[in-house]
Amino acid sequence: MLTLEGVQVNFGGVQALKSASFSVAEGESIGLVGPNGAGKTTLFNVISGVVRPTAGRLDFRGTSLLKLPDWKRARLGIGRSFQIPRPFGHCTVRENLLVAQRFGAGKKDPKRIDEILDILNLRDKADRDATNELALTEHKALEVGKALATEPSLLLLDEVLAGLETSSKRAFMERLAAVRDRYRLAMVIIEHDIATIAALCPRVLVLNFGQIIADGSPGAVFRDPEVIRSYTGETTLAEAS
Amino acid sequence: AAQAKDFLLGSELPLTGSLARVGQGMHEGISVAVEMANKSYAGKHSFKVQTIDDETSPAKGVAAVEKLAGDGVVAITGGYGSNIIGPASEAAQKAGLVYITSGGVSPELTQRGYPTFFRINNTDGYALAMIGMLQEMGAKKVSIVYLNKDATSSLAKQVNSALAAKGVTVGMHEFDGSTSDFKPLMNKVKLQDRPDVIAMVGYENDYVGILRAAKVLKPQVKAMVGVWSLATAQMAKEFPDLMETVYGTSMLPYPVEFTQPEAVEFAATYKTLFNKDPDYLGQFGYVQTRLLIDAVVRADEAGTLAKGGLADELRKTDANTLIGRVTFDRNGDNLNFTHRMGQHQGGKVVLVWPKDAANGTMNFPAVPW
Amino acid sequence: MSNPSMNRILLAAALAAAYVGMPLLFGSNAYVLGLIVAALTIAGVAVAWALLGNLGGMVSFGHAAFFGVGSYTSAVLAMKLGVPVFASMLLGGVGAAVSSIAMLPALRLRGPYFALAILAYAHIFQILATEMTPVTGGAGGLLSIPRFPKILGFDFGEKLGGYLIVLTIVVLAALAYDAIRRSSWGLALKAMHDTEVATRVVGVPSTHLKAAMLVLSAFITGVVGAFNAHFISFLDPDYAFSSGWTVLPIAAAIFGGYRTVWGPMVGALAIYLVDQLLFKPILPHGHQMILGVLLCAMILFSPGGLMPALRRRPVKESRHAHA
Amino acid sequence: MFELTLQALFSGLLAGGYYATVAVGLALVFGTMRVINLAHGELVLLAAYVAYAAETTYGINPVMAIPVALVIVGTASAIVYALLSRIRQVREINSLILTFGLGIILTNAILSIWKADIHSTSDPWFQDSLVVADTLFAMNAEVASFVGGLVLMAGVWWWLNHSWQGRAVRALSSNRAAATLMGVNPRKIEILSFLIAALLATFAGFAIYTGKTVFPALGHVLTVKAFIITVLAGMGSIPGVLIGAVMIGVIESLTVTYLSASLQELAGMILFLVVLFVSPSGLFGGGRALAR
Amino acid sequence: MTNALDILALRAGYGAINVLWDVSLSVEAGKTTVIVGPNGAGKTTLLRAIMGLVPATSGDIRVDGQSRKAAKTWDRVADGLVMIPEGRMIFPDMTVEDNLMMGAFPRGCRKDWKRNRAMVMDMFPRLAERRGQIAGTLSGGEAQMLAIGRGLMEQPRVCLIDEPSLGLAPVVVDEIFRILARLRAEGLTILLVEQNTSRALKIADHVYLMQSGKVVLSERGDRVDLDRLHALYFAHETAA
Ligand SMILES: Nc1ncnc2c1ncn2[C@@H]1O[C@H](COP(=O)(O)OP(=O)(O)OP(=O)(O)O)[C@@H](O)[C@H]1O
Ligand SMILES: Nc1ncnc2c1ncn2[C@@H]1O[C@H](COP(=O)(O)OP(=O)(O)OP(=O)(O)O)[C@@H](O)[C@H]1O
Ligand SMILES: [Mg+2]
Ligand SMILES: [Mg+2]
Repeated sequence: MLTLEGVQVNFGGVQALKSASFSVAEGESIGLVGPNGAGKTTLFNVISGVVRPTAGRLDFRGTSLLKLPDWKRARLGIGRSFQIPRPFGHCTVRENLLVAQRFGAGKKDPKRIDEILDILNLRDKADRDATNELALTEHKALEVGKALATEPSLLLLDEVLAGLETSSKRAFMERLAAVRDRYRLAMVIIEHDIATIAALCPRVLVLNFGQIIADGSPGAVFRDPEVIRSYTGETTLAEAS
Repeated sequence: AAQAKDFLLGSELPLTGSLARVGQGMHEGISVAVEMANKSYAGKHSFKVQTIDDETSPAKGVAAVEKLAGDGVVAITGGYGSNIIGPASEAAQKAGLVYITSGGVSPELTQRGYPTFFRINNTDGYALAMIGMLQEMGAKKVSIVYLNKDATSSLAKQVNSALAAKGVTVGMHEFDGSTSDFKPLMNKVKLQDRPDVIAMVGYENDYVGILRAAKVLKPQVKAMVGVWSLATAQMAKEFPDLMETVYGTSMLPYPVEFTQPEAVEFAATYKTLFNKDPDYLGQFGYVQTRLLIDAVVRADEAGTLAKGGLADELRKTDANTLIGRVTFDRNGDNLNFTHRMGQHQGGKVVLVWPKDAANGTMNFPAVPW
Repeated sequence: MSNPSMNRILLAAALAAAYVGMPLLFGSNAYVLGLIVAALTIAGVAVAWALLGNLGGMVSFGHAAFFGVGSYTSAVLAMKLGVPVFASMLLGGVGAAVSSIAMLPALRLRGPYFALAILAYAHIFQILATEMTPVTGGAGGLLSIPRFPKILGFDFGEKLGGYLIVLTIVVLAALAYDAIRRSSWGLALKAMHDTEVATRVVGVPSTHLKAAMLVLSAFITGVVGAFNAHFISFLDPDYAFSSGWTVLPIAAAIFGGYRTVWGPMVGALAIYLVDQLLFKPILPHGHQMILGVLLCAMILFSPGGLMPALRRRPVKESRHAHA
Repeated sequence: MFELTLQALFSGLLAGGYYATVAVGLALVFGTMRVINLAHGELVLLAAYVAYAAETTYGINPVMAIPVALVIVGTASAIVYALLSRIRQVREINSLILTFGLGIILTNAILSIWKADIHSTSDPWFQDSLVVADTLFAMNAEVASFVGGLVLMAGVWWWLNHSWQGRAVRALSSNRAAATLMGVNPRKIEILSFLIAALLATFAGFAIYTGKTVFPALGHVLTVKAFIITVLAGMGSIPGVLIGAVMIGVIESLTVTYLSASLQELAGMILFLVVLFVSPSGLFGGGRALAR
Repeated sequence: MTNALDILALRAGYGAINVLWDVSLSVEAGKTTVIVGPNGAGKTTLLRAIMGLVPATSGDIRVDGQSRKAAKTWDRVADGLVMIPEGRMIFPDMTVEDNLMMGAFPRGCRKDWKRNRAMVMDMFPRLAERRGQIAGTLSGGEAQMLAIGRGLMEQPRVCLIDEPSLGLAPVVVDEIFRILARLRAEGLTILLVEQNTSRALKIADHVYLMQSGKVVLSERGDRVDLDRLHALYFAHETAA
């Protein structure tokens, strides 16, 4: 459904993405990992149209995204979360979701909002001011909520599980998987906790210095010496999970 | 049928905002007129003036007139700036009140032909004085530096065409109110026009800017000539060495030396009230108000005041005043208004044009540097 | 705030008072009526400004631009082409809206950058109006602009007629403001304030929304400007584009509470009338100083403006205080 | 022609320096508190009038009057800060009205104390001409304030970029809570920058009183000019202020020379817009508030 | 053995919302104290309250036995309290270098900022590469490194660290815990909030478990065992 070819991004001197090429199939879940500053978030920014690539091709369901503005891409069904949460100014949690739904890709079914609030257990916080009355993890949950509310077919999640403590992380994962399967979402998820990745995604991409250095099943990828050297270090999949 | 009455005059003026200075100047003249009228009609009548600040805003000018009308004033004296006088005098016309002014010289005002509108001065008067002066100097090349406001630009254009008709080569240089550094402009005049006289049409701070620029660049000219608010006591005091030998319109010399007794009393009263010498604003304010008061008394004696006879009485006016002879035409304009020119000489303002009004000889050619 | 039905009743009462009570009270007093009209003129611009500032999140320092363009467009159409005054007034609004299209590039700018870009436009338009003498009459401006006509014997050219016209303009503007605010557009606009990108990636065409707000705000301001031109029947560049048409409405809007629908209107009436009717007679010269003090006091003691102060401020606000 | 151009550039440079001195105080305060002090122009004007009062009533030379003015303007500025710091909600907007109100108060105070007449120094030295290679002309006053202004601005720039407090000022405007976590006492730093702004305003007042003319309505004009230049610079950037101001000054004087003096403001405004559309956060904005 | 920090029956929250309900705990000088607990338990709020970023409504905060409940944040910093905040409160529009310099702002730290900066730079080579970059454009992990580095520039006496491993690649996380271990060995007093329980416990002298605004478990580091801890977590999960 999504294909990137030789995508490249430069910020002045810094080359955030050298040449990233890969594709996502309908309904596929991919884990995207890599050292800090490897270019993962930038990759999301390119796909969602926040950043224009300096070179490369970018197709979604056969149409090129490059000319489309970010908001049109959202309406095509690309939903994303921000690593550093960006709640809507002085709106309540519910209003955040409402905006996302009204302008998003989907058929705007009001029940879905409450559904999402439950999934992310934000029910009791639904009427809080989202900008400055939430804990960090709640902000991250809301990020997922906004992405889901647009009723996307491709979901891009950037470190939304970071900071969750082990048990609720597991719970959250399960709910996420459930949503994914219910709506048959394709999903690319950035996460530094390799156990989570392994549990959620049959396929893992490793990004380093703006290039994909490994692509395959978690088991294979996390045994790759290059990946271990540059990324996982001492933590092995076995002990992490 | 005239027993003792006290009359309430109305006055609508900019006492704050960008025109505050001139507004306050005219207001001083008005107060002097009332003061003197109360003396001369003592026992018979007394006069009071109710002043409302229009804050240099047309809308508030209109509001002021309506308020005054509501408070039952017999007529309105004052007004500054054609763009405020316009709507304000229209409101007066609606309310059937006489509106007399000297603060707006634009011709449109009188062209409206309102029966209640009177004005003792006009652009022509200023233009005539400036042109006459330049003629007498025998200027062959003149550069006119003028502000792009209504009054200033129309005056400048009038002077321009008149001079051009007389075969004088004229360079026109328009500037806008935000100009604070006149050197580039003056340099153009100096290097390109090379005039023998520079004529300035603007307001105090423009003059100061222009003269300072000239003083720095020292163009080869024989004289610096301006119009209103230049040949004044105020300027002579504030900028003595900058003003030396500069010309400007002025009705009275400074320090005032008088021939008519009225003028003497005027100056004295002015001194007692405001402890300074009268300037042109004061004079015009005084004259317009005095004419009004006299007309009011005449109308009252004729018993036509209540019946709106004031306008007719005023139109009958034919007086020799501080600013020369005043009569009003059908539109309320004073056609025999001609200004006089004064020159700053050693901290004084000497009247040098026209001959019959002159109280000194002009120092020509001469410049402040 | 509490219950909507209550509010609706209040609104109806207020409107009745405005349309019937006022004329009965002051119909004969040209002075007071004139002041009220002037206040409402400012109110109109204030509403337009608040609409752009509160909904669009764009603080403009140049609404004089729209006011001026509106008034000149209408005046020129009526004088030179003899367009009926009511029609030309609306066209004045259209003119302002069109001129705002020239400002669309400014939508890329944020905060003060936007505010001053609009101010720059205002200056530019003013200078153009001064220089384009054949059309605008240059610095001399336009005198005796046609007034509003008599309709069925009622003379809209008179004070009372003017009052009814401007009142209607302002009320309609406020209602439009309210309608948009309640719509999902309003919600999206509110969401945009802090993080525009975040709203774009959920499908909000933020630039389009902002553009729409700018054009609407310009239209309203233009109509008000046009009204003023025909009411006072005179124009010149300094007056039509005077910074007063920007500054007073902003002060009024914030004073009244620019985050509320009726705040700007209440604010305009309050500061203008209190200043002119109360302070001016007491202190003919220093009264503006009192106005200044009043503004400062309001900001310090009821930052939300007059409206929130009138109706007890909702709890939420006070919590923001710490944020 | 060539002579004209040279003088135009020279005048433009000096005018730019003058604009910059007026603007830099505003820029500093914005950089510190993200607050636009609409009373800045009035503070400048106040300083000018103090210099006037000192000269006319006590015959003190304007230069000597600077310290006196500094005390008065400093106090005024401190009061402005004291009030501003009491604003909790939506500072950006509310501070506008507060400072606007203070501006009105100041203007009217000045009007009622000193009346509406125009004033300027009577000390001849300031008006005497300074001629370079008999092609470049200027008033002593202009050159003096240009040099003085330059020195002041350089000082402020250094202070912001290389002193601990300067860095704290920037940190504060960048993330207030984080700054307190670094041991920064916001009030101390903010009041400091307001006092420095007062110093700059005082000097600007001196420049105006000696090189131009002062009258009560001027304050508002100054504020607008300062504001425009601050924005053109990119909020808070000191070199930006200088460069932006000079750009405006030069474009204005060139317009006067080759087109018409009535179009100079138009030219300035168009330049302003062009710059903003090319770089939406001003010359040196780019997030980098205050820094270089 | 005195305590560097004593929290007594502390209540704090955000305006109408109260978060901490009579929290009491103490941090022994020179030791590493770890606070674990489910999300929303109030850990961050507690640290904020200790720094004075969140007002304490009741209870007391004592530094070396003296009550500092009323003290302003910057005065507490002067006491040697340093917080490395969660969610990277960096100075977004200053350069990486200036961010670090700000760390050295407290009077005591200014003189040897050069040495400290060098230390931080070789702790996180990535920051050295990026010293000229505007911090706001750093990647999530880089920003986190910057926050930690900046905190260390403050030469803390008592160091409050909120989820340092958040958003960092495993290799870097290893590095972080190595650093923490070293600091602990050097005798720095640390109050650590961390979700990576297993790892945090390895360096803990004392452990507190917080749940919905209360301390529900307090134990010496070597005594706690993970399973019991997680059991308690789940108790919370089901309760909620
Ligand atoms: N606007 C910018 N200017 C300069 N450099 C930038 C900019 N934006 C990102 N970078 C650099 O590009 C690199 C990639 O950033 P990115 O956010 O994609 O990393 P990441 O893979 O998401 O890392 P992390 O896992 O820490 O979030 C980083 O080194 C960052 O410093
Ligand atoms: N600024 C705020 N205003 C109101 N409530 C807040 C605010 N910040 C946090 N809260 C609430 O306080 C509670 C505790 O928040 P806190 O951030 O202390 O939790 P935490 O233990 O740090 O959780 P996490 O593991 O997600 O960091 C949460 O329920 C949250 O909703
Ligand atoms: Mg990232
Ligand atoms: Mg936390």
